[in-house]
Amino acid sequence: MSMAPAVDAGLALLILGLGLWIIAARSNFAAVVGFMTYGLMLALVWVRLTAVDVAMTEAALGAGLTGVLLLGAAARLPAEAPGGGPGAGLRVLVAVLCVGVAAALAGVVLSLPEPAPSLAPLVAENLPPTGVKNPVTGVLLAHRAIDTLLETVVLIPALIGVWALAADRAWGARPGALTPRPSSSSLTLLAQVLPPFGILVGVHLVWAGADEPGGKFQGAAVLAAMWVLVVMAGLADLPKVTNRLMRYTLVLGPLVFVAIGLAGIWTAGAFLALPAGYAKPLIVLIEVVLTLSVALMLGLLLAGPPKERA
Amino acid sequence: MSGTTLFGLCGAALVGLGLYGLICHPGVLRKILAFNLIGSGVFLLFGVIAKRGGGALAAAGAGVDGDPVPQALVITGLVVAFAATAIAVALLLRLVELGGRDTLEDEAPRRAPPPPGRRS
Amino acid sequence: MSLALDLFTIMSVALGALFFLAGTVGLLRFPDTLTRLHALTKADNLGLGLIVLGLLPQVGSVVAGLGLIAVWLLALLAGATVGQLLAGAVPPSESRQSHREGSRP
Amino acid sequence: MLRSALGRWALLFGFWLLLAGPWDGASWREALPDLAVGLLAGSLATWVSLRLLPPTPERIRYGALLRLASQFLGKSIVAGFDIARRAFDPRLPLRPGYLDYPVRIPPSPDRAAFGALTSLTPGTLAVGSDEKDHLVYHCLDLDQPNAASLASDEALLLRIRFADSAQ
Repeated sequence: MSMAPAVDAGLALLILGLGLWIIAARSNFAAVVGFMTYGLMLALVWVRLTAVDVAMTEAALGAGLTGVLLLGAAARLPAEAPGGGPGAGLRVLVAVLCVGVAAALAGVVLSLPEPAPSLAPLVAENLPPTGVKNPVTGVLLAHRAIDTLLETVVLIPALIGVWALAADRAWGARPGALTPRPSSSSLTLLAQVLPPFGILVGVHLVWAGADEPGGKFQGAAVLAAMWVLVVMAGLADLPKVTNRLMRYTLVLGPLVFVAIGLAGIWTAGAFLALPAGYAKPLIVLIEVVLTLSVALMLGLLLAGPPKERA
Repeated sequence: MSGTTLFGLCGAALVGLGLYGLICHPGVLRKILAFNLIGSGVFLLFGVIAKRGGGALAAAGAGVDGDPVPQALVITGLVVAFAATAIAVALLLRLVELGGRDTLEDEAPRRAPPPPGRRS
Repeated sequence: MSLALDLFTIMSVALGALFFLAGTVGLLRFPDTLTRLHALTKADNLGLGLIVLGLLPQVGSVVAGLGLIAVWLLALLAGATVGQLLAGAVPPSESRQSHREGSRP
Repeated sequence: MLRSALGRWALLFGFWLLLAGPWDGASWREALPDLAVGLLAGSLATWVSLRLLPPTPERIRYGALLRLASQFLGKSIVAGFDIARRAFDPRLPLRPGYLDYPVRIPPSPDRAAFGALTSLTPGTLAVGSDEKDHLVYHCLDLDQPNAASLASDEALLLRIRFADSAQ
């Protein structure tokens, strides 16, 4: 393990360098590519911080899907970053302010209390009744279920917000940001061969997420990525935004979650409480339906507002 | 200095860096990127607190890697950050579609009609 | 026996790392996007293959070994197709112009 | 159709076993839910695979497939050494340029697979296709017999499938 400090220092330097690159790069495209690399390196940092669940989410969502989203935006904007902005004097002032903020945060990091306060023993104590072995999944679905519910619900207003930006005459059409690429045989091949394996990986992440690192967000991100790949290769069309089946699937996950949560008032004495003995199957049920809804939401967020096709 | 503290300092620096970019960059896409940088710096601070909490427990023999509560919060945060970025990008693209501008500068439409490549 | 296997692992992984280095050197030294893509797709593919080969004797079970091979095959698929996608995205006018001059003897 | 569906299902279920296993020390009762989910997920993945890449009626010569695989393995090793030699050589011996290859395989997943395979063999990288439906390759060294190498790979690939006379 004597290599570990060198690896940590190297990673930290790499992250800071990439952060500088993202801020300083001339072209939007270069900055976005830097951001995707940054996300992958950050995933390695999460592994070093023994947060494998977070590492997977960072790689799939932070680097992967966000990267695709931003690349698509960069392709629709002028290549060069626009000039202007505050003058030199103001920039120096802002820089001083930002260094101050960073220094204050660094001071906080250096003066964190010893021994570190932690909720981990509480979680470890209360995990067995849930029947789940991965503490992060246990926290997400049993102990802090209200957060998880609200965050899946927050994806729906985000999607409504994106759709609301459609031009009036485009309403009811298919989402337009993922225009299929002009037919390229290598992309088609990838979109024909990879998705079955991607589906298995996604299902495995959700299924194994109860006991090992993984979970619905990571699985849903992989499933959404496969869907986007198939759409970009032109092998399938996105549903119209008025499609009923798609809309029902979008709200199915949150609805089931809320229903089980409400049932908890009678069966376990509190909203979102899970009745003793049934916690594990209910958590698995919630994870499965939420995965479907979240995968659909993530894919549709990437697909952008509806647009008329020429 | 332990690797955990190092990553904590790294997170603090990223917040500062992102804040600078958010204020000083005229381009909206770059502001979105800078905002994501601030977010990841904050997440990293959460990660450091989670790791420290786990470290104290591992010393006590509890056999937990890290404090799962901050880790779960970071996963929640990553999903919300993605949703926010998606909305911001959609707003930006609509702005460009309507006005031809990709900055938040004063009303003077410097880039409309946009001569590609020329910087004002 | 186990010493021989360990030696095999060290040799194979080191050789694999050498090919990753070669790919990176190519990325830095080769003159344009397309030649750099050659360097990345081919050298990294062999490098990853050698590292997987070297790790095979170290994994406890057949399933884990097959898993490593599956990782290599998926990386192969990704490398071969994404390399072509990037190559297709290089503006043909620009790159062909520079090459037509370079390719004349 | 049924044959390839079963074959793909077996392959995908095997991939699931790689992901989910090994169940060291677990009784079959504990592994059972894993297997059940695997059967379902494998069936779903097979259905998607059949939708995306419909099977062709031709049969496959496994001998030719094996020969192509071994030739490809050898060539990809040569490709790695080739890159290493050129990258480390101080004189940087490159003579890059384009090659139009009149491909005989009709546009199909097979042709895409040909493009992918030949992108990993020494000195060639498929870039796209031109107006005359030739494949355009970018070559690292035009002095190498690139076209001959492509033709030999193509001949092997064309030998893999044959129409089943019994059908």
